[in-house]
Amino acid sequence: MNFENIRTVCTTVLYMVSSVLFIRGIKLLGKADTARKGNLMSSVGMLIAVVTVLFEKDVTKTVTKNGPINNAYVWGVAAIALGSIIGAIWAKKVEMTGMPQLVALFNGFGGLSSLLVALTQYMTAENINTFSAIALGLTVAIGAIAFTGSVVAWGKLSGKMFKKNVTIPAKNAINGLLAVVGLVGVAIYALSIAGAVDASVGTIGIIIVTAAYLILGFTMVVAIGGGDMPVIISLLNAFSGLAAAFAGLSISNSVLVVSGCLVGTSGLILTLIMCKAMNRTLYALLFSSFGATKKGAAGEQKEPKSMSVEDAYLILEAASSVVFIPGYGMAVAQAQHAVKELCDKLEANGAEVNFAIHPVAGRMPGHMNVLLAEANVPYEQLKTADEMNPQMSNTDVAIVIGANDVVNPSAINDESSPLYGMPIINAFEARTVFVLKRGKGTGFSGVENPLFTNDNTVMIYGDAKNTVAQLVSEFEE
Amino acid sequence: MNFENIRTVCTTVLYMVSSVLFIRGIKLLGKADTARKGNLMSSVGMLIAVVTVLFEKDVTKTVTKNGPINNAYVWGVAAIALGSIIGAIWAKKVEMTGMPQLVALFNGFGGLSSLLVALTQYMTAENINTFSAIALGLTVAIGAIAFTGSVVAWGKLSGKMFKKNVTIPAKNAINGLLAVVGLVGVAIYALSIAGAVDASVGTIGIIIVTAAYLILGFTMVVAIGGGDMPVIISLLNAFSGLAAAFAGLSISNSVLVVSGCLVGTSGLILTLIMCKAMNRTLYALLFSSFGATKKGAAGEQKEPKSMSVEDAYLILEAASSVVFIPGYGMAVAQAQHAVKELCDKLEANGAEVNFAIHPVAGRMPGHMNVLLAEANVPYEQLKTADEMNPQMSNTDVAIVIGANDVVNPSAINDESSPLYGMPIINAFEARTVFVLKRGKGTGFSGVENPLFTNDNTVMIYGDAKNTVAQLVSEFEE
Amino acid sequence: MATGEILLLVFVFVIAGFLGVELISKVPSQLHTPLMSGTNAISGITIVGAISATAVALQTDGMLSNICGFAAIVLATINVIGGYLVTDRMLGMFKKKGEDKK
Amino acid sequence: MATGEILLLVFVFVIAGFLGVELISKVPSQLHTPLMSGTNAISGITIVGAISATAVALQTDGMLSNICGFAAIVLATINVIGGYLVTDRMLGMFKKKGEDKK
Ligand SMILES: NC(=O)c1ccc[n+]([C@@H]2O[C@H](COP(=O)([O-])OP(=O)(O)OC[C@H]3O[C@@H](n4cnc5c(N)ncnc54)[C@H](OP(=O)(O)O)[C@@H]3O)[C@@H](O)[C@H]2O)c1
Ligand SMILES: NC(=O)c1ccc[n+]([C@@H]2O[C@H](COP(=O)([O-])OP(=O)(O)OC[C@H]3O[C@@H](n4cnc5c(N)ncnc54)[C@H](OP(=O)(O)O)[C@@H]3O)[C@@H](O)[C@H]2O)c1
Repeated sequence: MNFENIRTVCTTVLYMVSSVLFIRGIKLLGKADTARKGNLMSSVGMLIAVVTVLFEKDVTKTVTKNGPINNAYVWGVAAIALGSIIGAIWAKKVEMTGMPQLVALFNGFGGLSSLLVALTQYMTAENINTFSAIALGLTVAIGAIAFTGSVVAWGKLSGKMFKKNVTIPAKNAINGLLAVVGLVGVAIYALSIAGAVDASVGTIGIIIVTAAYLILGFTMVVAIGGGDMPVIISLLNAFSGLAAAFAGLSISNSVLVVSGCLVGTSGLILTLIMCKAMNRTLYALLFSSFGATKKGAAGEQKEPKSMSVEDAYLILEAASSVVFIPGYGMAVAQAQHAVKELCDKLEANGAEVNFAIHPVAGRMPGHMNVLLAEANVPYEQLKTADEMNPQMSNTDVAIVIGANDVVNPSAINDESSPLYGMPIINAFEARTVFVLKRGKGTGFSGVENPLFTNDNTVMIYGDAKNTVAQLVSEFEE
Repeated sequence: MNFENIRTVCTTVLYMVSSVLFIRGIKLLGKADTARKGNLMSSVGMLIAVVTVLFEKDVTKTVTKNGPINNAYVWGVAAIALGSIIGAIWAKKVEMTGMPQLVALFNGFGGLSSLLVALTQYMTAENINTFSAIALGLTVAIGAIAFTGSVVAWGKLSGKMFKKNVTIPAKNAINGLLAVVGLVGVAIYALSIAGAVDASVGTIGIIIVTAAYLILGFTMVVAIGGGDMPVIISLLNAFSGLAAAFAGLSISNSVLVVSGCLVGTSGLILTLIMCKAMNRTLYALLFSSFGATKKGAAGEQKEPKSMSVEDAYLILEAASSVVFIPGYGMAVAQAQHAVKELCDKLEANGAEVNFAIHPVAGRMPGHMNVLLAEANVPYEQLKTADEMNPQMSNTDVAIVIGANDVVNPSAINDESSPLYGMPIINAFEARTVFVLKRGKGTGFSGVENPLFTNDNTVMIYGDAKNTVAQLVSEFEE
Repeated sequence: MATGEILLLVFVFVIAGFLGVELISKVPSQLHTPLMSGTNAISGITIVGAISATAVALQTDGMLSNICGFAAIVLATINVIGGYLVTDRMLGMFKKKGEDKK
Repeated sequence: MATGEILLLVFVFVIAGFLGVELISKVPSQLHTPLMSGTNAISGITIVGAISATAVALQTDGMLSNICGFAAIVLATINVIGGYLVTDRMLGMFKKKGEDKK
């Protein structure tokens, strides 16, 4: 065995080790008590992979071939240092509520990076055969869609851009066309590599696919409602994994293929799991433009009863069991710390307090868990819908804080409702239901909520944080 | 692309398809309602793989190169026809109770086949480099151990051979020595291929590894009790999968690698699952020679009460809820059809009848399920321990039919018992417990069963089938 | 066989190993025996290796290797055919119950 | 790259795909977001591709490809470092609760 052979064996084995760490890492990430260890494990895998590539022939060769400045280590270390600083700062600074959009943005960077890798490889045009040309073209396509799609998702979630759902006429036709045109671009490029057409025509192919899929990412995501963004981010995450996998096929790197594909398919499954929790189909989410027809449910409407904070306090003081049902409004109002205080007061007052957490309350999966964790609510107080619903009828007061769709009883008893079939938290079964919200705003789905006009429901209007803070101070008096 | 390239692409794609079918097949095999479909799917995968290999270059070449008789198709078709006939006849003729030993035998054939593949490749000595030499040597080793081990297991289970547990002195030392010697043989062979030693020395290496591991399979399994054979078969099954995978590495065939490795690791996991259900560790099973010290539990002993069939009938007739708890004795007595009849009588008499099935009752996993299925007991009457135990205290009569260890209460309340910690069926909680057995024989573990001397327990001695048949005729009178 | 190819085969081996572990996670105990016999049939995939090894043997002199190869095919076929049929028979009985149920 | 090697890479791709599906089977809903962000960090593995593509680019003329490569490394690094840190922060909060519990 000569030196090059030994090098190949060593790098492949190291890539194998890092792939195994990714596999174990993802597995452990899926269980609550090992998740952190899993994340650590996969980061070690990443470190090994990065160190390994630094010993690959292509990289070491630049030291002897190029000058002291133009070698890959200088460029690589500089780029990694820059990227690490930016990434670390962002990760440290982000607020918990800003997580989803940051994940979207990171994901976009990953997609763009794969796109650039493919373009770099295209420009240097080394080691390209028909097969790797196809892989390269697909990397461009998927990387591009992941990039613009993620940026739009980020804009929507952070409220900075594209907030309004743009309705694109004949959306599916346009998107379909873009997808096909881009693939034609890939084919043209592959043909140019195969020698069937001229190299300059190949360049046009690459430009076509880049442009088409950059636009496609935009048009696809911009028409989807902000509340569906978590699912879309998960889908785009799968895409950026696939882009990495295709990049791996194109440069013939096994660790890219394995880990990219792992991310691709596990992301896809996660997307489907999320869809299911929201009673959506991925198909409908991507291809139908709902949201428009939903709003006008109505019929004659009773006026909901409302109550002052003082009166609510009197009821709360007498309650021996209280359930909080938080939703998106709690996140908007940043009320989680106030809620934790109120929870402490109630417990000091002798009441049993629980939180009923709906899987899709808020705007990202586990949103409520993250927020309440931040506010130090102990884990065992966070109950699932399945755990709490049977006890709901023995609950004195259910406090709905900025939740709406997840407590909408028409999901159970109104077949015509767009929410019908979604599992909900049966707040309506509690003896008294407090609903804390600012006004008559509907929830994410835009559907009216009959809970609000039930006899046992009282509204306490106002910003959730204020209302809860006032309740706390009533207890303090 | 030339013809050979196209051939490589096509065969690899077909192997990929068949690998995917194996993957899906194993997945579906693990779920009750899709298992049969999964088995079918994996058999289609096998068919595709076999057809594909017939178009490989090595195989097609024999047509032009060798005469009409000596070509691979003639030999292949003859061998496949012969094997199919033998396999099909055995599979059709076997009784349900003979399944475990047949599986063991088939598994041994698989191992032997991998061994022979490696030896054939060794004799033709084509395409061998150091790497494939190591893989070849390991194929020999694993194939050999799977072969003799399975044959011994078959002998024990069918009662034809090696029935008595042979206690080999210093068993672990001998086995360890054999394992190491065999691996030295592999190393010698690999060195001869690498050119470090002479080819004739390499031959000695192959002979050493073959002999050592053939013996190892024998000594390893012959010392293990017949009741542990299902676990051992599962382990040997994993081995024969691994042998196929190594054969694949040695002849560079991807479908062998994938499916062999799938069988290898899934078999290993299944082995561990089985061990857990029997409250064993794989380590203890392989390396310690238990069984010897267990028997002498004792202490002063009460005499169990016994009852005649007629008296038992009177109690049964008055019972409104009856639970059958079948065990190994029911299989020995082939009493399942009689039990089904009794069950029908009891139901006609207005009683609610259930079966409580312990996962390791009998001598193979799911043994009771298979037997009772054969006797047409409907699926929903077969309850697990978890389902039945809570209802046990409301049960009028629990009929223990040839079960012993799985109803031994010392698993719950006697920390010194070897069974301690194994989940059991809480027969002792029933108002009256009938125990149908022939005499004072202990169960598989050899541990005394305090259930038999409980106040609410009555023994009905005799062969289970006879006893049950007599009960049935009492009902008929 | 190129080094790169060998290494990739090993890679395939490793990943297939993890996949095997994941596939068998929660199997109900009554399926243990069919699962064992079903995967046992799959391990008869060595038939593919047996066929190609026999073909190679037939191109060389030496009757012994031919016979070894032939025997390997026969044995692997018994494993495959017998294994699938037995598994199917076993599962068929479970199935029958399922159908009775409906 | 030899045909055999390419095909094996595709094989690896397919099997890794199945493995990915199996790994994420029953994830509790509060882990969805950390899982998403954790796998997102893994998709930054493209950093490995970026480094080797940049190295190749540096050996050829043309500043554009060098800069593209450089940018690819930076972006992938942000994805990796940011992704792991954010995930760890999120999970850290769950962890704290776990520890409070004890
Ligand atoms: N979790 C996820 O992953 C995810 C992802 C995508 C979509 N979704 C969807 O999002 C919805 C989540 O349901 P949800 O019940 O949590 O929320 P929701 O149905 O969106 O309702 C939020 C409610 O909070 C109120 N609110 C807003 N700001 C507030 C503030 N500052 N103080 C008090 N109240 C405030 C709003 O009413 P006012 O305007 O009157 O105050 C609104 O009715 C579901 O339909 C789900 O399918 C979830
Ligand atoms: N299922 C598996 O995969 C598996 C595998 C390996 C080991 N095991 C072990 O096997 C044991 C299974 O427990 P088990 O309760 O089913 O059986 P068991 O503990 O082995 O007891 C069987 C009983 O049946 C009686 N018996 C034998 N022949 C009979 C006949 N013709 N008529 C009536 N009774 C008869 C015997 O007593 P008499 O001699 O007095 O009649 C004996 O006490 C467990 O210890 C388990 O760990 C199971």
